[in-house]
Amino acid sequence: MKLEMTLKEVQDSIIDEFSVFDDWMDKYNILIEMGKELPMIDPKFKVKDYLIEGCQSKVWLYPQYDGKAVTFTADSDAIITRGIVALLIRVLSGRTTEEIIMADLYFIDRIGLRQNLSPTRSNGLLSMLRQMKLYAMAYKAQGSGQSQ
Amino acid sequence: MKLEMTLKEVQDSIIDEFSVFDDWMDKYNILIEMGKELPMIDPKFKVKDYLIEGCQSKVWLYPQYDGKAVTFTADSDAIITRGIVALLIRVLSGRTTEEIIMADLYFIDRIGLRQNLSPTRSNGLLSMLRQMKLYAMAYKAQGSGQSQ
Amino acid sequence: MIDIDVVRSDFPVLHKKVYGKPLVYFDNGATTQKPLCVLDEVRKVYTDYNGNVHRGVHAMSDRTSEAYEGAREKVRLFINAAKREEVVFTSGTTGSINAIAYSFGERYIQPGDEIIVSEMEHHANIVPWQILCQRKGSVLKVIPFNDQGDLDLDEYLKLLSPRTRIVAVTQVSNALGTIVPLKEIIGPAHSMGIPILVDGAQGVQHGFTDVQSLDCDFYVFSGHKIYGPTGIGIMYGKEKWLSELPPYQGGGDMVDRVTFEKTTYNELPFKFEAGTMNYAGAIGLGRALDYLNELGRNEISDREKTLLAYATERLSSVPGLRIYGQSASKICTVSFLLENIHQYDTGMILDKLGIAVRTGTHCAQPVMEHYGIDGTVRASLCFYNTIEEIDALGTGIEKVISMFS
Amino acid sequence: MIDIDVVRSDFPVLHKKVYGKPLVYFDNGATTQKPLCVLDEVRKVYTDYNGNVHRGVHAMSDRTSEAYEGAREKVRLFINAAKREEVVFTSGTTGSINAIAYSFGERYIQPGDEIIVSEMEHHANIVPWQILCQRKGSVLKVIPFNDQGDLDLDEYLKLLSPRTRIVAVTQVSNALGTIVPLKEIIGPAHSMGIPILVDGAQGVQHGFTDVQSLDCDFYVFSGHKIYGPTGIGIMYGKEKWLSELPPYQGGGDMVDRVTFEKTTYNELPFKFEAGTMNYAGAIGLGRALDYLNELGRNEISDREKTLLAYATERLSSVPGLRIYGQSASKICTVSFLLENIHQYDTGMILDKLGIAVRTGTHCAQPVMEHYGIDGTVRASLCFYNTIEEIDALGTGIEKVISMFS
Ligand SMILES: Cc1ncc(COP(=O)(O)O)c(C=O)c1O
Ligand SMILES: Cc1ncc(COP(=O)(O)O)c(C=O)c1O
Repeated sequence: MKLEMTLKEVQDSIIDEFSVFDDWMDKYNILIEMGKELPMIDPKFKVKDYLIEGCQSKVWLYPQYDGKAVTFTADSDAIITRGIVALLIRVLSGRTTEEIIMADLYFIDRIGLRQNLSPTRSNGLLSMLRQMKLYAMAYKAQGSGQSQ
Repeated sequence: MKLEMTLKEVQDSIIDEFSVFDDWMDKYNILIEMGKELPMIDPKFKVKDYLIEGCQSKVWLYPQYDGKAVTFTADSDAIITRGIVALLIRVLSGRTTEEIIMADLYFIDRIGLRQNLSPTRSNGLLSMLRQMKLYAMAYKAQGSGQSQ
Repeated sequence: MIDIDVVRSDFPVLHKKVYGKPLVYFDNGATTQKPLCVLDEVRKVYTDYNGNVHRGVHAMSDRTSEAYEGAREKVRLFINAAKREEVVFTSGTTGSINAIAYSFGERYIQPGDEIIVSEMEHHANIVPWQILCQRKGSVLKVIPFNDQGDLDLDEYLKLLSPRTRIVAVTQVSNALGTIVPLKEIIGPAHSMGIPILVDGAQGVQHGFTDVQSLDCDFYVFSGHKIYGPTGIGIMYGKEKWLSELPPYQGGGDMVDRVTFEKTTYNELPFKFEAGTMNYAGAIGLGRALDYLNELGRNEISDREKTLLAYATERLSSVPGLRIYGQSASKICTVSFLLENIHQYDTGMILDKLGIAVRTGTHCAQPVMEHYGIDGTVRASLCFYNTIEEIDALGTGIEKVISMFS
Repeated sequence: MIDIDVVRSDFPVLHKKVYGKPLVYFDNGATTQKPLCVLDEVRKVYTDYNGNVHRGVHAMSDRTSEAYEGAREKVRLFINAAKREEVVFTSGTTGSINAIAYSFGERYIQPGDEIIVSEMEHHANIVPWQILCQRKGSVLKVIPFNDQGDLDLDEYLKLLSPRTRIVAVTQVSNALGTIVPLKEIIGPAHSMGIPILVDGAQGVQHGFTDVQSLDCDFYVFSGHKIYGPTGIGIMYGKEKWLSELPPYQGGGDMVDRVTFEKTTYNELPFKFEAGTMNYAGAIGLGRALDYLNELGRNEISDREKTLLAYATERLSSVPGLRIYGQSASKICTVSFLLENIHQYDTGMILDKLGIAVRTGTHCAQPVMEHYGIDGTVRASLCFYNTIEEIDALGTGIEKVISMFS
């Protein structure tokens, strides 16, 4: 799978989309819209194995690897969280393990979601991001293991 | 033993003696003088049984009871403490158990030694006073025990 | 009567804006705001006389010790403890309960002994007892509550047994707001000689606690939830217990003599105050209690009752809103969920409207399990909140509903 | 170079008078004074954004959490810990050592096992181990020191045995001022696989502590002795230890899931931070560390060396004055006695001259026993003290001698 936009381009386009709103309520309205539109995860993956710990709301994240790129599907019981998940998927899904591992997600700060990144327990964003990177690392290790 | 002054009179005379000095150093100089003059306790009573706990300096206090009045002799390894002990003895020694138990030693506050009365561990004054009252209570209980 | 404008001017933080909106602070159950007099008092400790307590012969140490012991006396009076020896400063409710669970456990708990807590406890009054049970092989028994949010006292009586060593219950449920009928818990236990620990973290700030008339054996609370600073708490214990219990922590000032062969302990309350205490925090807490007395504890209680009644009425009028905790006897905390809207979504949007509520399990997961839910939205009010703020919450909730439907 | 007038203006309390005399504060070993920036920072927490850490989805909780975690990062950098997970906030040194003694003991200590401390420890680093020994049937071994005030390292090597489970030593003796050669303690223990706890209460504020280069396993200190508020302290532990140890206290936020059947714990460092932490204190401590960095840690250390040299020289010139603790490697603390004058008498008179020193055993009774004395007078200086203040102490001591002779 070849993505049309670079990591930078997709982040910049998200920043653009959010930048038209000064008001927090409007920003959350888009998040809610994004959350509603997130393609559902296959219900059979909504199980403990794919549940991410450390979120106030439940998040299930299911990764797939075709040897080149990692794709993610996900779901959450809270809609705003689904919106955040949708953003992360839009940015990271379909990228190479290398890209995911190295990704610097500056858009989070720029659209005003930084508060969700502090190392506290009620936040889900950091746990999700960490989990995505962990999957990428695992696939990469697998890959290099196979090639030995 | 009949004392010439009431508890009030002796306290007031101490307050008078201290009132001529505004300066703390002068007050402590009298305490030191009083400490030097304190009649020594019989060395055989300078033992653990008569040691008062909870003082930064060691204080030994020896009580005697003749059925009417309690007399105290005492010593300390620190001279200022001896001075304070001397004051307490001047006020309380030779009084009845009742007088000692009920004594309100307002002179302590008035001559500026109140800081020594806070319920902290480094203070000796409170422990000494408590111990004197405890002895008086014990003698009183003994007395009423005998008269039954 | 409380003059609300005057009172609110004592709390500068209440006038802040959040996301450009006036702050509505409804998370008082998590921590309360501090009046200026408390902040001034703490600052004064450090700018005027700070010296380590109990440790010097110098004037600054003396003055600090005096202020610290003065704070202890204020706490004693506030909860009407019989003696200052019974009032121990700790780091908070959690520190107090852990200390009691440890010390009581070391002294009295044998394998097979039973400890009773309730289903509506905060984790702070569950986990220390679980740790003790694990260490000593004792067993935890749980008083259930009904859907309205009241403890089942009949079940409680059945749990009491000759193996019961202590009952640890909350005064007020932080998740449901229920005020527990403590006398009905304490009486039956005492008639069997069983001591009671009361977790006052959510109770002490809302009304009158008289430990002597309650006759509880231990009572604990946190300074930061009663308008005082963080890092200070209280462990009240009857002298007969505290003098029996071994110390929880070792260190400076809690000892009488230390040699490598044998160490003897200091008298109460110092036996339980190892090391340098948070004396500035204690002095600040003392000032907070003064403040409450100055406002009037009756006045505070009356105002909070009015707020509860109004909040309950206003929120009940919102379609699809369910209140968790409907006991007849409650503090002014309202826990709720909106139909088909996750508590986190509700909280996030209210936050963006400037309204601070707490969402989640409120460190009371067994309460959530009872109802089969993941969490609630909790609005916990106190005397400095207003009717207008409750209206803002109502409007905010309606906005949430419109956004997610 | 430190501009002493500027520095002193940061500490308003230093300009106070005591009994009408200018204050000379030489009790920094007991607790240090706080710069205004620390007081301002703590006040700002409460006036600007206070919300309970980690517990809400609302802006105030977020901002407080951010400041709290920012303080953790400042501590991490100050002691050069490898990871933030290794930096745990506690109530103070005493709290930290008790936590480690308990948790380490539960996990690793069996009857007959040995724990090594030194003869110059503060009670905070003796009593928790004695309590552990009593609970677990283990044995306390003691590294002696010589009359100069240096640990006997040959004896130390003889104490190390296959039964040794941990060595707990101070970085600096609070009673003698000795700086302990930690590398010579840590090397031999590590070569036998034995972990080391370093009590940094008197060390961290006087120089550079790099826990990675020291390679100690645990490092603890108190905020109030390093220009921060009371009620906050640090427990550093290597991740490999902290992840193995069971939690010390149970409560909110240190758990992952709580049910009455089974409770699982949160990740590091939260596993060791039960309940509401003293977050305002932590944020204040962070600001204190900033302040020290702004002054320059080299500059502070240089100034303190100058003060020590001058104080030692000045006091040595007083006839009949004996200094206890004459190690070649010392912080700027001078413990002494005057011939035939009780330390309490000396301290009381110095106090009336406005000079705050500490008298007594300094919570280090074994040190006093070593010399066969009841206590000493201790002048503990720090960077904000001056040569003139040392002169005032010298003159004061001469006055004491004249009064008691
Ligand atoms: C070497 C040493 N360890 C531990 C402590 C105890 O510190 P805290 O009282 O702050 O817990 C002190 C403080 O006096 C100390 O000097
Ligand atoms: C009922 C109850 N108990 C205990 C606690 C714990 O208090 P702290 O976190 O101050 O130790 C709380 C605070 O949330 C509470 O509500």
